Amino acid sequence: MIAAAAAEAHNAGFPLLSAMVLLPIVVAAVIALIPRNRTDIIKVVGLLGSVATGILTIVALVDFDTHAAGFQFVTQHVWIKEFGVSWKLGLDGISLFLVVLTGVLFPIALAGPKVKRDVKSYIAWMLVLEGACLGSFLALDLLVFFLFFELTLVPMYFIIAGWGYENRVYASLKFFLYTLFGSAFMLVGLVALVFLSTKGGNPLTFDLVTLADRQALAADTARWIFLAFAIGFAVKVPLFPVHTWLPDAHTEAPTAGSVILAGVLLKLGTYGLVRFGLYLFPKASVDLAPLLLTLAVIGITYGALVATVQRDLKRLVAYSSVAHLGFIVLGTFAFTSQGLSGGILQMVNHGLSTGALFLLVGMIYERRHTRQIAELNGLQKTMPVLAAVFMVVMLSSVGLPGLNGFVGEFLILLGTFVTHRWWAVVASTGVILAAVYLLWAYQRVFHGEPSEENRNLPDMTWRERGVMLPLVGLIVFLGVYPKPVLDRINPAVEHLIQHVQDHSDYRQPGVSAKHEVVDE
Amino acid sequence: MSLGGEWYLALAAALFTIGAVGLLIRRNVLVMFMCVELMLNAVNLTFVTFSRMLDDIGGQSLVFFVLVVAAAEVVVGLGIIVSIFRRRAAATADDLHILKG
Amino acid sequence: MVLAMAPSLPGLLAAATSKVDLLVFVASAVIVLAGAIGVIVARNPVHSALMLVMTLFGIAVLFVAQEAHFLAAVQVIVYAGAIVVLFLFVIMLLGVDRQEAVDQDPLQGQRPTAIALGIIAFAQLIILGGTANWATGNLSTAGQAGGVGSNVEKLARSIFTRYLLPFEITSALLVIAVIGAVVLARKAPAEEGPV
Amino acid sequence: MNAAYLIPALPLLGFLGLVVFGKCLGDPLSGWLATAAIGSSFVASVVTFASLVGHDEHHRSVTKSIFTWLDVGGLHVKASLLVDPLSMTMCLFVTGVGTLIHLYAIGYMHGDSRYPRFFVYLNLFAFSMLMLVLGDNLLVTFLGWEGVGACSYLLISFWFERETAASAGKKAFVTNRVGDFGFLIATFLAFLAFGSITYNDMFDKLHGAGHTTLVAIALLLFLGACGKSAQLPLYVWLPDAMEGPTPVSALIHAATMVTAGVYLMARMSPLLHEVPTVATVIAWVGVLTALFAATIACAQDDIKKVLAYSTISQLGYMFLAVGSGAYVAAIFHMVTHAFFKALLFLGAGSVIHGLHEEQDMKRMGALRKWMPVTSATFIIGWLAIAGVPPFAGFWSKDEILVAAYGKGKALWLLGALTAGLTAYYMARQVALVFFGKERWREADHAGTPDKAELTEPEPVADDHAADGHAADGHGHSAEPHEAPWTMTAPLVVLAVLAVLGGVINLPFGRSYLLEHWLGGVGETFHHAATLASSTKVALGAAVTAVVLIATAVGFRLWSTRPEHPELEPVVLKRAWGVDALYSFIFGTGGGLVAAEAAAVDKAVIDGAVNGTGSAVRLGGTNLRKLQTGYVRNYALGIGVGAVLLFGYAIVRMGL
Amino acid sequence: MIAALLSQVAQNDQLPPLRVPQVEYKAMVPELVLMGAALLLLLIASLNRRRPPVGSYATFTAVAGVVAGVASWQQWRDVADHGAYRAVANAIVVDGFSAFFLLLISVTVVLGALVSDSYLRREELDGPEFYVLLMLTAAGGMFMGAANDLIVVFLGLEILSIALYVLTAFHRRRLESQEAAMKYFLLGAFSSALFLYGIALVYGATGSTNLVEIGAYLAQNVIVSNGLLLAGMGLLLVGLGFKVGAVPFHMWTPDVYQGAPTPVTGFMAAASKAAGFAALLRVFFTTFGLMRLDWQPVIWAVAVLTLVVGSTLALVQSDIKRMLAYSSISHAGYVLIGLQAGTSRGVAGSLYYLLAYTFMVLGSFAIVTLVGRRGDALHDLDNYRGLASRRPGLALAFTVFLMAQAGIPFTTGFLAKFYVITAAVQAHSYAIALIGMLAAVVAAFFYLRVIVVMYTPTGDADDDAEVAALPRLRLPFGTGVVLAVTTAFTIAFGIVPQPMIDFATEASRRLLF
Repeated sequence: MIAAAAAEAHNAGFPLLSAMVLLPIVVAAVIALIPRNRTDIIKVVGLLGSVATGILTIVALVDFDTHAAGFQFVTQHVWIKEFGVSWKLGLDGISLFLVVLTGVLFPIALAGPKVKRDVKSYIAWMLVLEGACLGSFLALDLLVFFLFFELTLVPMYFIIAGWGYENRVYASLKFFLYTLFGSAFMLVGLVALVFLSTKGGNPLTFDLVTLADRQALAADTARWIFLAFAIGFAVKVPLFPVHTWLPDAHTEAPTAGSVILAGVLLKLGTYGLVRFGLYLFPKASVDLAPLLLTLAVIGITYGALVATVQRDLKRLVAYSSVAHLGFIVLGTFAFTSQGLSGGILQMVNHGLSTGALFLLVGMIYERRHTRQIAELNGLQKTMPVLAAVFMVVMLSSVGLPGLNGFVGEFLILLGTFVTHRWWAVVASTGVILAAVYLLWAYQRVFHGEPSEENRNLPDMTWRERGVMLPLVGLIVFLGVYPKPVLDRINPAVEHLIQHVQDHSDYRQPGVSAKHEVVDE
Repeated sequence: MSLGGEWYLALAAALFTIGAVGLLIRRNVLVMFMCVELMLNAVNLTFVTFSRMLDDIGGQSLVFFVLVVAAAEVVVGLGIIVSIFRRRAAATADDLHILKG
Repeated sequence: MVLAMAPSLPGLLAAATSKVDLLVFVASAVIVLAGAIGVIVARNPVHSALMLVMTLFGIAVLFVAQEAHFLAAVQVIVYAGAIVVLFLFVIMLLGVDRQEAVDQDPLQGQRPTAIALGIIAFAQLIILGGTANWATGNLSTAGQAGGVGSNVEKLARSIFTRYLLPFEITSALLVIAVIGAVVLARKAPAEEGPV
Repeated sequence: MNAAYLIPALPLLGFLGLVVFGKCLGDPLSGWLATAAIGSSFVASVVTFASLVGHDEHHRSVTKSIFTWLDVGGLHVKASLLVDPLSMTMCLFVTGVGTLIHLYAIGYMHGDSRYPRFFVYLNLFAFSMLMLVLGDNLLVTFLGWEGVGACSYLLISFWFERETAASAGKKAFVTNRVGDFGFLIATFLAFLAFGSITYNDMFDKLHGAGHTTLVAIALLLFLGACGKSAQLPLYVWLPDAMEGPTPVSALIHAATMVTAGVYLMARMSPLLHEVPTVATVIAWVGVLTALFAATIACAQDDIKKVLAYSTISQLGYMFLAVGSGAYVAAIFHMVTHAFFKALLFLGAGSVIHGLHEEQDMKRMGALRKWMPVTSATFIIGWLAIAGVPPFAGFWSKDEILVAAYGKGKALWLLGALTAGLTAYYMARQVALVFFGKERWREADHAGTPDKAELTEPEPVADDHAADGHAADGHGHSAEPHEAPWTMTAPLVVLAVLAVLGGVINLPFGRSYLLEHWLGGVGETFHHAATLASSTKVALGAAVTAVVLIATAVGFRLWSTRPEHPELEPVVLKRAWGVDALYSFIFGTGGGLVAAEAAAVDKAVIDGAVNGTGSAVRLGGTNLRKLQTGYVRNYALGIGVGAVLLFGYAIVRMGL
Repeated sequence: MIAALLSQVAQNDQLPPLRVPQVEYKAMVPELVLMGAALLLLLIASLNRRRPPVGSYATFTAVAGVVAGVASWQQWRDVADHGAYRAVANAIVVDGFSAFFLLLISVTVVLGALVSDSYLRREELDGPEFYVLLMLTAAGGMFMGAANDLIVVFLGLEILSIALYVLTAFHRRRLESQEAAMKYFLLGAFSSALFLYGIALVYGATGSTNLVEIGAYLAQNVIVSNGLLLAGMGLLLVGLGFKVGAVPFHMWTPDVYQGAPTPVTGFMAAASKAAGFAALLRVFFTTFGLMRLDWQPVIWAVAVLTLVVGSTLALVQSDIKRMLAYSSISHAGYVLIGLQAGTSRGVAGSLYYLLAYTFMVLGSFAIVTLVGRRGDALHDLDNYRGLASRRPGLALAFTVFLMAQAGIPFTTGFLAKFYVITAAVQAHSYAIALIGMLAAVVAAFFYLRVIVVMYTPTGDADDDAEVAALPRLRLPFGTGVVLAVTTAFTIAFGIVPQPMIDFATEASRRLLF
């Protein structure tokens, strides 16, 4: 813990992280002042704003000290004295790539799908959403995190409700209320944690690191509070059985909304589990790991099964997210370096590949105005480039070695196998099922002879290819050479696992220490 | 003077509950309003009784204020009743239920 | 139990008076309750108003019985003299002295519930008061009610010292009542116009 | 030695080049580029091979590291190549046969609308296959393993307009994934047991691990191998894979990819050596698959289906060899099989091509007059696979059966029976296709209206395309014709190899070339000949007799008359109904489970959510009824509240 | 009887000389300002025969409100510098708590007057009486906030209520207005009778109505059998619970809020609730503070009921005013959570909640006033359809208020909920904290529903035509100011919460016991 405090380097210079959070929000405010009918200016300003934010995240990536386990670029200002809340932001290996992912995905989402109606509000909301997402990933204060965590709901809600499809009102409400339901538990748990941590004259604080180091809670209390947190995050992830908002939200959201929802927002849940679940409640999370692992495994297989029979392409991808995020949770609660690193890597991977999938589905929808699998066929013949890109992204999602999805899944399963063998075995069947539903969907949509309506659709435009290129590039790069990413994730993960070991009786099994690993 | 204050208090309680019940069962707003007066009188009786029992003049002073309040209430209340009855003659309390749900 | 007893009076006289007191109490209690029940069962609001007067008088008697002479007078003057007259005036003004069908209540279950509630509440009050020995508070916080000095003066002293502020702000109440009466009695400017 | 890097790199470069420039290059330049890529890879393999030969026999295992792939916790995985005799043998025949098939495809695919893309896939496949072979750890092998699976998927469904092709591709991928599941779990177990998944590290620590663990790892890897190499019970995808273009069938589903399982088992030979029970399992699965597939092959009418089942059967032999500890024999048979099976497939492709997409053998016959090169080479292939001495197949099969005899006599017996069946069904095929009457002239095509109606742009890769007789709707009236040189040249080369392939491991004196060569891999490759020479000769003779009789019987039966319903029982035509069973269990059953899960998701899980919403709303609606609008009701509410408070006071006082 | 009276007058010489208490006028400057201004306005208006310039009454009232506010602020500073004190024979108290409420109610007067101005002219109801009543009722509320005696509480409550009955009935052409006034009056009278009876019982049990004396009595004596006191407290709770709209004494709220003229509703929702809570908090937290174990379970139950009933019933409304009425009920539940905690932090949370709520609810009703148009009738959810396309600014402001009420971060609404939740958690009342948050989820649903409607264009052609036929909504200056102030407050102090949190916290700390 001392190491962590020492590693918490205070960069006195430019408040990079605050700038990252505030820049998009400020740009959104600027956009609000531009007259409604100047959509050209609005688009340029919006895109520039998100690109600039993206560049800031890249700057953080470049400046990041690879070998440090603690938080970097930390800024701290007292915000609400009464509650010991401060505006504290920081970056470590766990959040680094999620931040970069956010920085990369938003420009893509803004540049990619076209929006017809009320461009101004749309772009402003997207930028607010970007700021809120970055704020959630960077916050090192529980309340600040919670605020941003909740704030993400508002722009997303408006984006779904304002620019979504037929059933958008239902879907957006469900999304909003469901998440709010989860956060209700989380907020109570959060406050309870903070107050119970003041035992023994400790000052009231919402500071993550301080609270994590204090570990002042009795074991069973910690379990309850952990559960409260877990409910909040499980809804966001979403974990079985609180996942049903996801298909609706994804299906009805506009393309960019789905991309961000899948790419970034869902990660808030898994990130939260790592950052707050494991870090704040090491013992409780070890104790309750079987529960979460079980739910994760159910999510993996169940999500895949349900995805198989979906008739709507977006819905299918949405259920695939349920399965994929199950993997991430699995890795998180495996409590091994591999599992956790894999989980974090997989958050990025899923963001890229599912984001790309949604973009592609959006492109299909823009052309064909339907997402019903039954109405689509033979698209590979009409749109060979799109089909090829879809194939690459799909194979990444299936977990084909050489593409990013595999690395994450492999590490997760391996890491889980080390500590929770049978969960890993069952989860591995998810790998088979993923192939079933995705390939079947691909076959139905792209294979076969195109029917009349599907015959004369234009292939991807150059703009669309430009949008997909960075995604596909990253998908391949991370699959072939994930080392730079893993090198940055690992120190933080090792540190976290050490933290868990310090505060619980859990010990990460040393591999090859046991000679007989299968029960006789 | 030896008669226990509890008798007076019990009587006041009875009067109070009768007033309350009256308010609940009558439909004529004027009568309902009279029932409120009954309740206020029960309170007055209570105050005066406590005043005697505690040998404290304060209780009687309070009755004084209750009287003022009752008077003001009556003025405004009857004003409201009048203004309503001007538009809907002979309305009972039950006739006023546009606002509900 | 703290029971206020006039300490200056001899016990014999007290015993004699208590019989009178009991008589007065019982009589006025009967009047009060009868009047109250009359108010709530009379079909005609005019009858109700008259019954109310009866109760008010009964209360005034009980005030006297408890040495609250000034209040007894005010009670009669203000209530019987002003309030009930106002009631009757409004009844006559509006011509609502029609009989109300009190045989049954159009609201399902309202009446039995109300009556049951009344009985329960009364019983509860008696239980609570009885077990609590009724008055348990400090004696003579605002000054003695009995003993030396006239009731009026004691009351006046209390009102102008301890209860000065409440007394003053009742003025606001009266202003409101006046303005309210004016506002409410005024005809709507466009009453005949479309609403 | 550094040429080793080039072996996978060249096809990769070819792949990348074709992805970018394929469209510009077009038909046939892109084909030539691809062929050049794999051809030069073959050259690189030869160079590497040569330098490896130059090494001392005990230092013929070299690891070539490229970069660190994964390094998390205790897991260190490098992307590195293991160059040793085994991998080089594989490389040589993969690139060699691959080059020939690429060349063949230049002609075969000519005129296809997605010509460049085909070669993109082919090169990617070659790269993946080489990574599989060259990988120095389980994960890199797995990369190639899945890569070839994906390419196989892409290539099988290359003509995706045809639903059957699309389905077949998917089936191949998914079935393979089942096997991959085993591979993956085995990898985890290996990591747990050895702390490493690099082959050499694993084998160094073999004795440290518990027996059960080893058994589990071996079995799970074998599950993977079953998937990839189409063994019972995961063989079902291979016959369907024939939906792909014929060069694909030849390359992937005969010569190279399907042998990956055998390769893996050979690679894991030190492990298998430790767990003889698993070896026995492998042997039995192998021989049963061989027999099972052979029976089915006897009753198939589709020219490629016969070959597909035959492939399964031959792969079964290889596993029999592996299970019997005769790894060299397995590799030997793998190589010879690559020669003659590729030859047969390409020949079949040539036939199909010559007959304008006719695949039904019952509609062929007497083609030897029209397609002399094809028929000559095909007959050589037939003799080779049947095991007629001295063709290549004879030597390798003989070695396997000898080894099987050593392992168990029942294995031998079944193996010999299978050899007889093989000879029989191949004779049947040759007789139906190249001999007998010219049935393709017969006018009735009522039986196959579907085929005629296919709007599929089949490869019209012939010189006659210009005069339009192939373009007029696949007319059966058209005369069969011989294929262009790019197609026949590989046939000839492969025919030569099918004849002479046996020389690489002739069982005479000191000439066990392959065995000596592979001995460099490890001790397990030194197959101790426990049997007396005389026994071997006797066994060989017995099998040869069976083969010859079966060949003669088969040829005689089928060259005279194309219909022998009694010899083609429905159960065999339907492949013992396994496909139907699987389709029922996993298709219908799985579909039902999935549909049920979706229904539960909608009704129960989401229903609970929406139900909660409705319940709250219902509660609101009901509570709303309390808000009647009657002021007296409201007063009653207040009264009730007051009475409840009194009640609380009473309770609180303890009354 | 008269003879008896006269005979008593005769013996007055034995009493000690009369000592009239010192009247500290500075202790009640805000109240006096408002009452004085009311009388002054009445006087000027009745003397002045000509029609005054447009908006002069409202301006006058707003200025009076500002002066009262400044005076309250002065009191706040005074308390901060010199400490709290009691004044006028201990009838009222000047402490941080009272100054807080005085300031809050001054704000409601200013904002209420500004909103009412255009409304009254629109509805042709303009005149001084409305503003006189507004100021007087506010003064009543202030007395409740500063009261140190139950009878002062009662009188303040009556001043507040009786004036509000009249204001409710003020729109003479709306039948709903009359009905609402009638219901409000009958129930108000009923509940004040109960409240009064409660005072009587408490008086009997403790011998005083002075809050401090009651507290002192309870501190010095242990009543073995305190049934009467408990009953009295219960009845006090009934009366004050009625005022703040706590379940089950809430039933008037929706009807009256819906029926009353919309600016009055806004004022009522803000000022009347604030005053009710001022008294409730002071009486229960300080005076009956020692009996916290007795009342905490009751407040718990009432708070939970209030939360649940408020939010579930709001869910099924289609009339915006009625919906906001139920939502204000559920807000009362949150304030009660703070009280239930029974700690200083809890009171601070309740105060902060009221502060945030006041601005949100005033802003909301200001918008409802506008959208209601002439006749004050267009309050159906459908009347808000497509508001965003017609008046984007208005829609955005309403969105802010609704989101804030739903407890969305970076608004005061979130911090308000957060504050009371922390208080509850600190007092280990986890269940109520959780129920509160879950009720917020339900509540979010109906706020969002309004937002959805505003941002959804009218699909129906008939509706479109109907809407188009209406003149474009004009934003009067006064209402504009109100919206600007309330929106700015809601967002600015959501982002920079420290000043207002300090305000509420200090107010709770400077609460005189």
